[in-house]
Amino acid sequence: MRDNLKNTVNRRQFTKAAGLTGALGVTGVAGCLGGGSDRGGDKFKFGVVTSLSGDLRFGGEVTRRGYDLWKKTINENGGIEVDGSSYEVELTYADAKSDPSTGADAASQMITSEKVDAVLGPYSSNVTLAVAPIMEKNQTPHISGSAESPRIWEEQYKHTFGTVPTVTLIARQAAEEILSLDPTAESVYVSGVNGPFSKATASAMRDAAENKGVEVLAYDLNPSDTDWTSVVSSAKSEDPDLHFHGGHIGSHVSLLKAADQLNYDPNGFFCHYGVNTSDFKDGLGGDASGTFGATVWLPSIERTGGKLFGSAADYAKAARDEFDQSPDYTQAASSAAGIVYQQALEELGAAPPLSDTEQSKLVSILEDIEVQTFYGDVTFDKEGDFYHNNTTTSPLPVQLQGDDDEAVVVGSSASASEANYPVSE
Amino acid sequence: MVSTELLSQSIINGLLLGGIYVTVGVGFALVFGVLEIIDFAVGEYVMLGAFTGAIVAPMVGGEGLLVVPLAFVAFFLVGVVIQPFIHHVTTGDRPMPLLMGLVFTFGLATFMRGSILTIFGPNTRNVPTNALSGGIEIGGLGTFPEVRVVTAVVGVLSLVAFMYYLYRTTGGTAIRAIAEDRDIARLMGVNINRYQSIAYGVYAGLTATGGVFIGLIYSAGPGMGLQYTAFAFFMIVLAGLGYLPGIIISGIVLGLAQSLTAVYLGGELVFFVLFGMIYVLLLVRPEGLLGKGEVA
Amino acid sequence: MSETLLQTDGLTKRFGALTANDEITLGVDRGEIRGLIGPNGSGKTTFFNSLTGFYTPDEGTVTFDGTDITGWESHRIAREGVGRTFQIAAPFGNMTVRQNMLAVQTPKSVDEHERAQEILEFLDIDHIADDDASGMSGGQKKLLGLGRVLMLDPECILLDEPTAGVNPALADRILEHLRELNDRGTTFMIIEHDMDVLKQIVDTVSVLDQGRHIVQGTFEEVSTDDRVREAYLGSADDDEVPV
Amino acid sequence: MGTENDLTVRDRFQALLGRDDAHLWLFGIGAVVLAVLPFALSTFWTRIALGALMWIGLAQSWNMIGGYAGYLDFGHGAYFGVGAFVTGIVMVELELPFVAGLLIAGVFCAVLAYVVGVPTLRLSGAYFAIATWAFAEAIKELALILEITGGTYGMTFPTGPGTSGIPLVGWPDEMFFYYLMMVLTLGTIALAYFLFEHSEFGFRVKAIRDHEDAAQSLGIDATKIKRRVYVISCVIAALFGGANAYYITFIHPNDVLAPIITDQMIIMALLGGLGTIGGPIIGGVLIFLLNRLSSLFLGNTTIYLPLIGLLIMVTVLFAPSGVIGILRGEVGREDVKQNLRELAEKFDIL
Repeated sequence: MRDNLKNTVNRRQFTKAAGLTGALGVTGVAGCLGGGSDRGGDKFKFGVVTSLSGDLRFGGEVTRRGYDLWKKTINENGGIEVDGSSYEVELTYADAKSDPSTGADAASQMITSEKVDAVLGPYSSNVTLAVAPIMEKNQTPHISGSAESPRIWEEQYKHTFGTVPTVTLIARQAAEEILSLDPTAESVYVSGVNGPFSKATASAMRDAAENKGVEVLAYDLNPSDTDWTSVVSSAKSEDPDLHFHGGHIGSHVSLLKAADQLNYDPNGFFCHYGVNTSDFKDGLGGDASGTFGATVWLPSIERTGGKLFGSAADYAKAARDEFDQSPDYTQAASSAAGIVYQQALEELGAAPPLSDTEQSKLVSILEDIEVQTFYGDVTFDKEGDFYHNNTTTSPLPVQLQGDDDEAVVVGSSASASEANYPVSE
Repeated sequence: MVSTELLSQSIINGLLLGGIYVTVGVGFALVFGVLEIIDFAVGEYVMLGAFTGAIVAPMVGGEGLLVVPLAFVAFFLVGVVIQPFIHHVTTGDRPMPLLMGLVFTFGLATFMRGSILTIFGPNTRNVPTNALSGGIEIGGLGTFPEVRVVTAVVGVLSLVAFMYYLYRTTGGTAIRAIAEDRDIARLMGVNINRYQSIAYGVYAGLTATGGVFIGLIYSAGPGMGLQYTAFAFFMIVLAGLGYLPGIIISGIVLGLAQSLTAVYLGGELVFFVLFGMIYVLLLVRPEGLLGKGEVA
Repeated sequence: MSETLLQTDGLTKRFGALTANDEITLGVDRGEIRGLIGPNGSGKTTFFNSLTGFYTPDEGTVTFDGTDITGWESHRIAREGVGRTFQIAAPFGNMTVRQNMLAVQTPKSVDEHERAQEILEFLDIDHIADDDASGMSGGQKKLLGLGRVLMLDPECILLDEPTAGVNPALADRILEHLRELNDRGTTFMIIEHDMDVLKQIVDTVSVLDQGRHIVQGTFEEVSTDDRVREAYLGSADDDEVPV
Repeated sequence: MGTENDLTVRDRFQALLGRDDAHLWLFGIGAVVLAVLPFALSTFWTRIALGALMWIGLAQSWNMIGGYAGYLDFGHGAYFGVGAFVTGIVMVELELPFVAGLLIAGVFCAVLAYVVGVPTLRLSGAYFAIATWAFAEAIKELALILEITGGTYGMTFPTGPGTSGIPLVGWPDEMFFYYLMMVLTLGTIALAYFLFEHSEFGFRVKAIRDHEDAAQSLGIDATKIKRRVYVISCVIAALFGGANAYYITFIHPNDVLAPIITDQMIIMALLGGLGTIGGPIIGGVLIFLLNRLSSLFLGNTTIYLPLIGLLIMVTVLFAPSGVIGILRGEVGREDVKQNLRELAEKFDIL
């Protein structure tokens, strides 16, 4: 709540609102003025297309925090250094409203009207799939700190990159680890929301179980706003050892509440995405403890690098200071997307604004980039099903534990904590 | 659990889900039947009620149930103030009053939803309760989630209270007179403005109360209202427009169809079956499931 | 020339327990003007509605010019040659008088613009042909209602209170038009409460009471008939007793 | 009263609107301006202009059934979505060019609208509104579970040279789509004008809307005419759906079949002015620009959402015949005062 109040209309927006009124009805005139093309050369300008309203506003909000924090921190550190001079970073936002059509217009606005140097990507695969072709056409670099849907990388867009490994990898690897916990699960019930990301998640969970030779009792997809008591009742009658669920935070909350109401109690729930967000914990109001999740990053994690933020813990502190909430991996990956640009621009060595050829060069640099950050090592695949997706950062299973439902790493990794398993209340 | 228990559990789930829809449908049926307002904001009253629960409950010891009377009173007052506006746009010499009311309340709904999103952000919020958690298991039948049972009971009770008010009290008689014929009611000395405002206030209060319970069952979020708006519409046409007790039947039908489809045909099909069913039912029985509604 | 044009046989229409039209058997001869009277609620408008396809009769038949038209859709009956007007003469909004006329589904062979102009001239409302129809006076609206029906070139017209609420001068004009049309061969059946009006124009009168057809005859015959007096006196509306 | 010189701008405007050939003049000038507009605009503003054109056309298509025929179609957006998916299926599965997809989508939706129209148009008022709404929701759910629509993964359209099937069009760009929308929209407006304002068919449609019984008694086959209006308006929505899908290149049931598509058409037609030619044009432009530009330019706040809500409420309160009513001078200071007085009277609740 606090961070939203902080975002009340500032002066710049106000000017834009005033300009907007003028633009109404006289598109032509506004078009000639170019609406915001008055950019100077003293800053790197990034366009941020993300969904602050509509169905996917949860995640949109998280990505915004990630991008904002990167901008704030880098500007406090003097900006991006190119050939001995420093250039501050400027972000300009457009709300894609979880709507591909609005997202596509926003992308075009960023490129032709705002004349940004590069774009930070939208939240949700539907919007990404509408934005990416525009990046292709305009040859503008585009990194998304949140795009986890495998569909995006299958399209092989040359100008689109993603810092979060696709969910096919995250959910599968975490699921396999959770299935290896002792006592080993013999059966699993897989449910999910019938949405592009969620369905990919649920099917990755199912694949993981089948790989491990665990019986999959059901693979049950539902509309996101369904009443989850039906799923819970079916699952309860199947009596699985574990329940896996692919969806967004809202559906996790509804599912777990329904499970609580119907006394459905498997050895553990594994939900992805978002158990490590305060949205999820607040939504369940203290009943989140014991839930398994997957992540590629945690505040407590050790990573090799520390560009801009010294460590994961430093980043988490900065995030808490700024937003009064613990960051999750989407936020971290969004900040990391900024750091990747930072590194790439330093390598490029060109002052803003970037020309078309410089933008193309930036894309080539991104293809080969290797950045060590608080978030982990970032590189992008150059071929295959995960083309331009960062598959380097390794996924981990987590569990919410302790009084304040802190997410801790569980499973087989060296730093893993003991899992509360089978989960006792 | 054996499969007969899954069946009985699914029926329980369906009936209780129907109970949730009843809490939303009751007030809506009243404003439609009596005030002839098709209120697009109905789901937003649910959302506002749930939000009130999420924000006020932590201040009153974390007990969402304590918010119920407050929500009723607060939204009763809100409704009383909003009604004259709706009344104004749906009367007079305006063309297509039905549509005017619809669009006005569409604007109202957008305003409510947008305000909450802007002020409180997109997060899902918990509406806490200590009194109602978990479910009561009844051997052989299944589990009755406490909070859902209470919600369904409240839904049915408010319907009964409504019926009592409408048919046994002076105020109710006045409201029914208005529904019959505004001009005659006015001639009879009924202050129609007052009673219409009261009726709308009661609707807003009741729907927000339903929202607190829905918040207890699920959670509160700024975008939650839309689906309840849709369900409220479907509830009243299946009930038969203007026929209040039909609300129970349509709640049961919608709840059971949803629950049984999810368990026996597949979760993906739930809304396809539900909306398809509503469409077909409307074509074959426009006068409602019981055939007691009025056909326009 | 006493050939029957419009004939109902045992026409019955029920609404739940109420029988609004009870086995009405009634024939209208070609070229006559028939009055249809009866106390309020005696089923006159229901009878019109059953005749013209707005209600599907529960029993009985309607025959027009030798064709059984029972249960036909109303627009087909209209095209067959039975026109009607409504008690409340509402022009179609957002349209001019002429456009109101052109909305009528005329037979394909007719030049509708020419015909509309002729009718408007005949009814003396051609000077407002291109004005907004909603701005007309009550009497003009009645004339427009009549004009629209004439677009169909019907053999038979059913009129529901053609002069109600119209100032006497204009009412006389309407009657004049009806007579003229009748002279040209149009058959009429008219629901009318104003007995003075009726007296001037009708050839014969049919009386309905409580859904039944009780008497038929000339105006004089009917107005002295005991059953008719009883029907009117028995009802609350004693002011409507024919004199 | 008054001589030529005393005329205010509004009077002149009204005089212009009142002229018989004014509409044709306006249409002609508008078409010319639109045709040269993209040469003055950047790519982004061309996109915005083509979006506005599309919504004008969509609002007008709803206005045909909703405004002229008086049937509150709450499921009109279903045809926008079905048109999008049929176009996509033809292009992806049958590998035919866009033009073929669009034509097949039009024909498919004509048949669908006819089949749906027969039983649904028997309902009226709120029943028709809710039935069509349920129908549209069912269609959306169906698209989410079908294999051929890509289900919940959605559908990506083929792009690049040769996919359009229109000679001389290489890689379809914003210019191409702008002119495509322009042709569709101007076509829709012209069709609406000749069909509803200048033909007996249109008079009959209005007659049915205003007094269905009277219309029937005048030989008008209301069922048939309503069905025709429904089919025409649905096919137009389908054509826009197909064109938009090819333009966006990625479609998903939750986007192209979203209820908000229908809601927007209704709001645009109503706020502009129902049952008029100009209304949906004005409403479409205003609402689209307000919506789209605010989300793009005020991108890090959602304050514009409640403001749009307020705007809708205020318009309904003070300008019930829509913006076109304001232009016609129906919302003077006196009217507003009168409105406020009447509103105040209704607060007599104690």
